[in-house]
Amino acid sequence: MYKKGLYTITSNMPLTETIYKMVLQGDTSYISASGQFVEIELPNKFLRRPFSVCDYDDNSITLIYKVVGEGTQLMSQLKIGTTLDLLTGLGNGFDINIDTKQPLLIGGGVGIPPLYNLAKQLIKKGLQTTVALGFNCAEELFFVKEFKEIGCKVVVATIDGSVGTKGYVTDAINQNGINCDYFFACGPLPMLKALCNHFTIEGQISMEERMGCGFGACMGCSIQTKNGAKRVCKEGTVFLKSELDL
Amino acid sequence: MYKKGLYTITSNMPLTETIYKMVLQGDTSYISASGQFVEIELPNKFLRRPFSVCDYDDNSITLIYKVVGEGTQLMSQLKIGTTLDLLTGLGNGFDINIDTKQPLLIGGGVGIPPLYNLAKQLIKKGLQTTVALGFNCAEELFFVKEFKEIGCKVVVATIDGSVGTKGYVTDAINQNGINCDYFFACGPLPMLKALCNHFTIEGQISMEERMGCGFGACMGCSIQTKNGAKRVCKEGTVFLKSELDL
Amino acid sequence: MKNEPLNLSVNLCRLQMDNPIVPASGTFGYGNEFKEFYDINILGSFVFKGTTKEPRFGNPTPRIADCTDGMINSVGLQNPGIDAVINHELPQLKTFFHKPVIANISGFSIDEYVYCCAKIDKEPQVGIIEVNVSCPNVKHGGMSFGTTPEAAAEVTRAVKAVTTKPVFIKLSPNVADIVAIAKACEEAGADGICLINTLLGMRIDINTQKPVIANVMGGFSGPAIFPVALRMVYQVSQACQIPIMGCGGVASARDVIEMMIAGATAVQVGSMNLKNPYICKEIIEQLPIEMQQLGIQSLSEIIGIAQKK
Amino acid sequence: MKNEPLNLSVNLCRLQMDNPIVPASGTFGYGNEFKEFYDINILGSFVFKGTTKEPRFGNPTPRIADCTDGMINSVGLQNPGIDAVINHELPQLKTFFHKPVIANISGFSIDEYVYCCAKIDKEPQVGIIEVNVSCPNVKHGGMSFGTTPEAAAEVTRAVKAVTTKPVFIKLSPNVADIVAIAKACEEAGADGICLINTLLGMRIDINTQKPVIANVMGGFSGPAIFPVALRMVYQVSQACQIPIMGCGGVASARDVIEMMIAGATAVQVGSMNLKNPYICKEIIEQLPIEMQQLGIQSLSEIIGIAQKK
Ligand SMILES: Cc1cc2nc3c(=O)[nH]c(=O)nc-3n(C[C@H](O)[C@H](O)[C@H](O)COP(=O)(O)OP(=O)(O)OC[C@H]3O[C@@H](n4cnc5c(N)ncnc54)[C@H](O)[C@@H]3O)c2cc1C
Ligand SMILES: Cc1cc2nc3c(=O)[nH]c(=O)nc-3n(C[C@H](O)[C@H](O)[C@H](O)COP(=O)(O)OP(=O)(O)OC[C@H]3O[C@@H](n4cnc5c(N)ncnc54)[C@H](O)[C@@H]3O)c2cc1C
Ligand SMILES: Cc1cc2nc3c(=O)[nH]c(=O)nc-3n(C[C@H](O)[C@H](O)[C@H](O)COP(=O)(O)O)c2cc1C
Ligand SMILES: Cc1cc2nc3c(=O)[nH]c(=O)nc-3n(C[C@H](O)[C@H](O)[C@H](O)COP(=O)(O)O)c2cc1C
Ligand code: FES
Ligand code: FES
Repeated sequence: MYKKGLYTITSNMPLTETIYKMVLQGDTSYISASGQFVEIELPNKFLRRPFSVCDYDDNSITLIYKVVGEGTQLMSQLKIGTTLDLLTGLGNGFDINIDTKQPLLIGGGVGIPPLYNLAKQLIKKGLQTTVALGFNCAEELFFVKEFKEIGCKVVVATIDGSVGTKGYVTDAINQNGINCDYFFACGPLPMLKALCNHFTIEGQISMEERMGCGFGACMGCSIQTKNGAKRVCKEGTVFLKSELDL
Repeated sequence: MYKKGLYTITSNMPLTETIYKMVLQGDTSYISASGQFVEIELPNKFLRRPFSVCDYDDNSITLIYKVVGEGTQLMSQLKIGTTLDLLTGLGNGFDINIDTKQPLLIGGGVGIPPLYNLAKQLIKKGLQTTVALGFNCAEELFFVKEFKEIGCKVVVATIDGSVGTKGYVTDAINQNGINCDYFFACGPLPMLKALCNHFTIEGQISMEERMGCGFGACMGCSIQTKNGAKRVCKEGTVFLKSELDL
Repeated sequence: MKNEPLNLSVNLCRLQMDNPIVPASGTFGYGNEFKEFYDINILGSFVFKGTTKEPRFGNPTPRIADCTDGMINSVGLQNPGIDAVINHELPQLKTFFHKPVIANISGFSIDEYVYCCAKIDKEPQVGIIEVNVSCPNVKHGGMSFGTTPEAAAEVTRAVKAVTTKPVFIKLSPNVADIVAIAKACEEAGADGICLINTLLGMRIDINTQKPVIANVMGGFSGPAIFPVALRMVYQVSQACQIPIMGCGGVASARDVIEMMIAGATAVQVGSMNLKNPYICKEIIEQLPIEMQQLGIQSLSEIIGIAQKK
Repeated sequence: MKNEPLNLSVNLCRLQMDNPIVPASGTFGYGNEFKEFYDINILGSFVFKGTTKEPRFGNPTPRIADCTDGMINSVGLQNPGIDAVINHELPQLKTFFHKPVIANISGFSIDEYVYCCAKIDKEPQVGIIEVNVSCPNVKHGGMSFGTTPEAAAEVTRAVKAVTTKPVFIKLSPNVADIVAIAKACEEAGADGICLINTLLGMRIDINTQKPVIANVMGGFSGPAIFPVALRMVYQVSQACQIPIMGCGGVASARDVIEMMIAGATAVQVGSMNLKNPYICKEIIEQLPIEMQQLGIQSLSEIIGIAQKK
């Protein structure tokens, strides 16, 4: 079920030069799973902008966003106390009722945020949870500490080698000899493709597409899967690796 | 000379059910005559909205406006402290360097506001100034007291006769046997036409037209005069009676 | 104002509607998504997603772009095909929507239009058939039929020959003379005209210096296009006798009233459903308030009243 | 990014301009009003108000209406006539504007276009002649010449025969196939194309139930029409070799860059001048900042670059 509501910004601050963290206060009762997303209405923008829920509790939502265009630029300038109109409860989210003992969470760039609440949930289930994070360089690192603090093992890859393994997140997984029996991933398409090639095990992959509505009405966000056309916003954003055709 | 600038609302309150008074703080140095107007940029409206300057001093502008559509509706809801973008110094304004001993100021409805500062100026010049105001009914009366307080003789006409003379403002002028040697007028077109027929003396008439720019660029507001096409916003808004062809 | 209750109902061909509000094709799916937001039985009706003979995935992604007060889509008629609509979507719809629905049919040939319209005509819940001759997204698709009076008339005649329900032809605004095309449809037997589909538009991503839409151009819709839609509704309503569904940029109850004064009997709301899923509900709730303020007793009184002034 | 200074200049036919920013015809008068706001010599150039053989008052008022992110005008080519422009406006302009200006010429017959263009061609300060075959406001006026390839070509040929300066033909967007018309102009000898004039639009006052504009319909312009203008610039720039002045809805330096990537050599700014008289100055100041961010060294590099991607 979806919910449209007003939310108040209680915090909005940079984590890196281009990546910001925003905390919003309001009704979170329609958020039913980690990995769901919200659609934010921004002043003077026609379409809402989609962002993954990084974390949430009874009355707050945490988002992490990168400034890439006019909308996110505008978001970065919003002051505490500003009210925003959000659709919440969008997307299926990650399914954690699966058979795994050693899950691996793999995130690249702004694909990392939705993994945070997921990691919390998995740790709460008592699972030994590893997180592999990919960045471009040391300056762009964020949330490494946060994942560690909730009890995850964290490995990092940077393209320029300035932190962790030099190269891609798959390189970090290899180099650190990570064992896992299931994976969850979100990030840029090339990373997701590499993962599909890398792993024989099953996993859940959160996809991105440019969206019109975010709740299944416009068919803007469709992708072809092995089971036919699927709307990323509705049948996804999370798909089984075995279902995808990347 | 024109000036675009930011102004802060210091007061915004109803005078009647549909008529509001707004005071704005900011640079007034480009306002050079009574009867000039400003163009206000409103959120989510493309074109600016024109309003006569009712009164002004070194750092404030008073406007009186009637709620007639979406723009003025929006204005009526603006809170103290809100910042608005204004063009000021628009229109030629009334010329008070004329030969008159007994000027008569005639205003109808929201044509009344620009006469207020004019009355102040004429009184300052020591002239015996009469003001004739036309309204629909008692409930719509405004600024009668204010004109009296600055030393004007005030006569009132209402269409329904609930205050003053029943009928038009010309009826009030007749009934009160007002003597005058020059007039200044602003109001609805039928009133202005009636005045042109009524008076043999010369006068200055402030005209209204739907405006695009307010500063002479778009030719949206032109009228035909005895001296050819004139832009209300630029060659006007104030024209000599003898020049007009109403 | 008399003390009678305000009357929002309108009669669209043989369809008596509680109010003129109709979500537009392609922005309301087959109704499923919106029933999660509100009870869609409050609507006058709704138009379901453009349907073709075969299932279609549509165009490559990205196929959505944002604009100043509008958007561009090049979805390209993604739909499960007419058989799946009849066998799967309509039976499901019946369970939560209890009014006649408007079927939107697209095609790549006269035969396809005929095939789909004949099939959908047999569905009891379909109250009106809307024939889209205007979608600009499909190569050799709708566009060609909607840009000349002859082609539009040909589709109309062919479809009318195989249907019993009222047929509305939905026209493209990307033409020099909308009146000529609408008149051709009327003469060919159309029961009504829907105006307008999307304008052809484009955006470029200044970072990548490439078109935002994979297909380069797409259909431009939303509040930005309202003055163009209103103009065409007014023009066609002056020239034709058949009823018009107005569509294009409608975002408020005031817009609905403006469209009706221009000549629309019903008013479709498209892109705004994507921005605000509650928009049609909000408009239906706001309409009586605006009517009261404007002294309108019955909405059907104001249809095309601008022509008479 | 290299450490060379950013280069904003563009070459439009034989006109070397400091930057591509050109206020559009009808929104900048003959320059007088704007010199009170800023030194207009910072502009690339500007296009003066559409000028006809005889003085014109234009259409009845009201002739302006407000829209969502745009406006409608039916000024109807008010102007003092070609002789007054030459004898009064241009001599005055010379005193405060020291660059070539672009002359906008309208007409009601081929003869009138020829007459005015031949006259204005002799004015030393006129750098380019822009022929408006698209104004939708004048009955039997520009519109007819801009809606068929044949008529547009005829005007072009006739004007080119009597002029020595570069001639741009300014086209109407209210057509099904802008490319055919642009190509016809190119083949007839046009030196460039200006895209676009206003869309035909309309608004109704829901209180009076009458059209807001006395003339019922008018030209719709402003940020709302940007995606349509951009699309046409892109289409024509793919099909033609001659340079394009992009126009329609431009409101920011980013819009200017987007228009240029689509294929415009210079970019006109129209309605936004009325809302914000400083807009062109602000855009010219913002351009280097955006170029820096986007890694653009020289604006002329990006003209039509979307075609190559
Ligand atoms: C399900 C989902 C979850 C997302 N979660 C996050 C997140 O947690 N953090 C984060 O930083 N970003 C996230 N994104 C990407 C984010 O939505 C875009 O970066 C943002 O919309 C860009 O807006 P803009 O106005 O700054 O850019 P512009 O380029 O000006 O946007 C123009 C249009 O493109 C759309 N758009 C642009 N990029 C994307 C994109 N990558 N995906 C979808 N639409 C896009 C916008 O919605 C808008 O309609 C997510 C995207 C999706 C689909
Ligand atoms: C020089 C001048 C001075 C004015 N002074 C005052 C004043 O002191 N107090 C006051 O209450 N009103 C005044 N008006 C009228 C005022 O500008 C309009 O009532 C107001 O713009 C309506 O805006 P809206 O959005 O509420 O109405 P809408 O009808 O929604 O406006 C739509 C469009 O029409 C224009 N418009 C509507 N009515 C008028 C009008 N009568 N004149 C010009 N444009 C109009 C608006 O600018 C806008 O572009 C003045 C008008 C002019 C031209
Ligand atoms: C995402 C999207 C998909 C659309 N799909 C269709 C369609 O399948 N068939 C059709 O006739 N019109 C389609 N349209 C056009 C709309 O029905 C409507 O005519 C147009 O968007 C203008 O209305 P608006 O401005 O209210 O959106 C679509 C529009 C959008 C935005
Ligand atoms: C008030 C007004 C008057 C105009 N007059 C003319 C004109 O005389 N000649 C002309 O070719 N275009 C004229 N135009 C069209 C503009 O030059 C421009 O092509 C159009 O407005 C689109 O650009 P914009 O969206 O930036 O305004 C006029 C536009 C407006 C708003
Ligand atoms: S974004 Fe509209 S269906 Fe997915
Ligand atoms: S309003 Fe533009 S010239 Fe007067």
